Amino acid sequence: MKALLLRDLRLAIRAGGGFGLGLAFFLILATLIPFGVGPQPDVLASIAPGVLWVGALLSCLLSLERIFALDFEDGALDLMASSPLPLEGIVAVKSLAHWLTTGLPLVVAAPLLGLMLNLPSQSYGWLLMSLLIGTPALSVIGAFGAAITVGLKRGGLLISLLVLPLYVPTLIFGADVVRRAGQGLDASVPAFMLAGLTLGAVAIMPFASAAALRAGLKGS
Amino acid sequence: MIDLGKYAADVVLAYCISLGLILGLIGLSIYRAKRMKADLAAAEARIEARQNNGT
Amino acid sequence: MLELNDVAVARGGITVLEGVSFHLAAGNALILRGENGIGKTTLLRAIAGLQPTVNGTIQAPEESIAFASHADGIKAQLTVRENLEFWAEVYGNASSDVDAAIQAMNLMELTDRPAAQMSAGQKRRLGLGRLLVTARLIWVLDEPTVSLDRASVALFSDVVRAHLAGGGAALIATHIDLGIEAETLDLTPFKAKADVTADTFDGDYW
Amino acid sequence: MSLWEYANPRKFMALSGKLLPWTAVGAALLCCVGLIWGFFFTPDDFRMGSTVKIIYIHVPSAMMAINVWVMMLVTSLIWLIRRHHVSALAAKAAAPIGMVMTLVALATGAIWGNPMWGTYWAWDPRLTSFLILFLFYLGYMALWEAVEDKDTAADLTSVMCLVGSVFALLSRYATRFWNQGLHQGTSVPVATGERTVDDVFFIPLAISMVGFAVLFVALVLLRTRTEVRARRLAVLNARERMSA
Repeated sequence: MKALLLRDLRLAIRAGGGFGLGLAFFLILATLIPFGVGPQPDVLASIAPGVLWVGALLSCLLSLERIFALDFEDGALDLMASSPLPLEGIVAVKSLAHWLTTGLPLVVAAPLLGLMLNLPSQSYGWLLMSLLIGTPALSVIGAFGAAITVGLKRGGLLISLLVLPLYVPTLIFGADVVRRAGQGLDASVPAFMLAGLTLGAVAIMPFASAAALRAGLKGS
Repeated sequence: MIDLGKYAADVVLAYCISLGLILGLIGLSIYRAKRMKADLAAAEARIEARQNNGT
Repeated sequence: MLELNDVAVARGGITVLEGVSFHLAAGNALILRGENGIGKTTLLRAIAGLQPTVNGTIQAPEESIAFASHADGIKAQLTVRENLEFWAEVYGNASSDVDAAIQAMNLMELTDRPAAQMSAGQKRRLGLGRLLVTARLIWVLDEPTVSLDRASVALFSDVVRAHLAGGGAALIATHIDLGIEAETLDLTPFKAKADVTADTFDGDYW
Repeated sequence: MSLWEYANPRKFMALSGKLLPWTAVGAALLCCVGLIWGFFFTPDDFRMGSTVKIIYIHVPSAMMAINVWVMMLVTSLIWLIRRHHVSALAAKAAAPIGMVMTLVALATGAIWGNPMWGTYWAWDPRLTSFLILFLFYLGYMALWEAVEDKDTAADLTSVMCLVGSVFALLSRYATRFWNQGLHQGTSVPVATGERTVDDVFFIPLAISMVGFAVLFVALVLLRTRTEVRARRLAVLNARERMSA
């Protein structure tokens, strides 16, 4: 299991495409918004939480397909499925690798982009915390979408249609934490909801993803 | 006919859209059913014909 | 060692092979023959556990099958040694096996070269090296000698012979004569007849 | 185990062949009676005026939108556990019906809301959950089309349906948390039983609700029969190609 994680991380770093892609997209999105919405600080401040969270979510979405597609094409997925590693374990490790290479960089970059979007100063802590708690759920749910669409033609298009509705609860609670913090309200309630959601997703989704992979590999 | 008051337009619009969608669904389902039945019959006829002179 | 009786496999919902039965004892190999598309790959995937069978049973000792298909699962960005070490760890074997595998498939001078810069033949040898690293008794190989030159085929045959001598078994789907003394099984008689195939959907249909 | 007998395609086709005419006629009758009675013979509401008449389509379609997904959930579970093809095909047949019902519920909800709330679309928890349900239906149907091998498609869509149901429920409560609702209380709270709608409106409403349910049964039977035939056709064609 550890070997798979190290291998995936090494591949992501060597290939370089991995987390760079997600991060670049997040940066571009955050810079585009003011062009569209206008530079007035108060307008930006009010939409900053939503923009940052939606940006993080879409950046995650972008790199989901790579989780299984590369291993599927060169047959490694078949070999791993017939190896002693349980499929659920493989999916969990791959989601963790995706989180480390894509989720974490987003969490680090978010405050900088928050500055650009004139995010209220007291909500930076909450922003970091909510993203830290929320992005693992995005990776695990996203891995499920990737597992379902592995090997399908036009899988990329399908992944967004399948996964985005699943992201709604995480987005609602995540953005709400930052918005309430900005308005000086108590943000602990949505934060706990977000944490509960993530823990639930991390516990359950690998099994659903493994079932989907098993079905997918069987068909090919 | 009955007087629908000032919201007549909304009510009629709602009914038209809904009935339109539902009848469309029904029509599509019936059309698809008929075509599939015909295609299947044709395929089976082909199989039948091939089996009689084939084997 | 490996026991199949009355196995039927399906591809895309249609049964392609049925009534396949054979026994593969330790120490010998079985070559599967049959024209393309008859279902060799489907059968091998079923034996490797990647695919359920339509009916019939496949008995093999637990955790004893190593599968290798056309796509050999080699990561282009990783070097030969990193690829083999990864698979060694996945199968829970020490890295000493890695050196043995590199020796056996004479990849010594390639160990630190990323797989991307290797020829198809060398990559194939690395794929077969992976088999050695799994230390599994039953090798299930799908066209293992594709894109191998004469010398490499001979090398591969020696490796298989050594594996058989060591008490292992090999089930190989190939068209090339590997020079290994092994029975051959032609799958043509097991081809599912066109009009009576037991497609699980169709069987109880009409 | 008599119930599972009907999962066998041949028996299902025989049974559904007999049932279909009755359910179709029943559905037509009930819907006509319910809608016509509700549309022509009920007074206007003192506050909402004649827009209350939209209730006869909005409530039944909203109810069906949710029930169809529950039906798909059950059939998906049956497919995953007992591998009955008809059950998976029934789920595939039901999806478009559910999607149309959700669409109707959204359209009538928006139009009905317009005079009251001043806008066609209000980000109200209930309307938003229906929008999310609509997206789930789209994803489900798109997944069926995207997979070539129908057995794999049945597996993938069943897993998708299970996961989708969990997240639909989560979204239901998340949206309520996220924005206080403009939607009025449930007009026919089946759970609590008391009615916020007085009798003169309730009877035609009940009839149309039953009418929509029977309409769904008729449609899903028709569409499942088509799916069974389509699957049989695909098998025949594949076999022809194989033996040619």
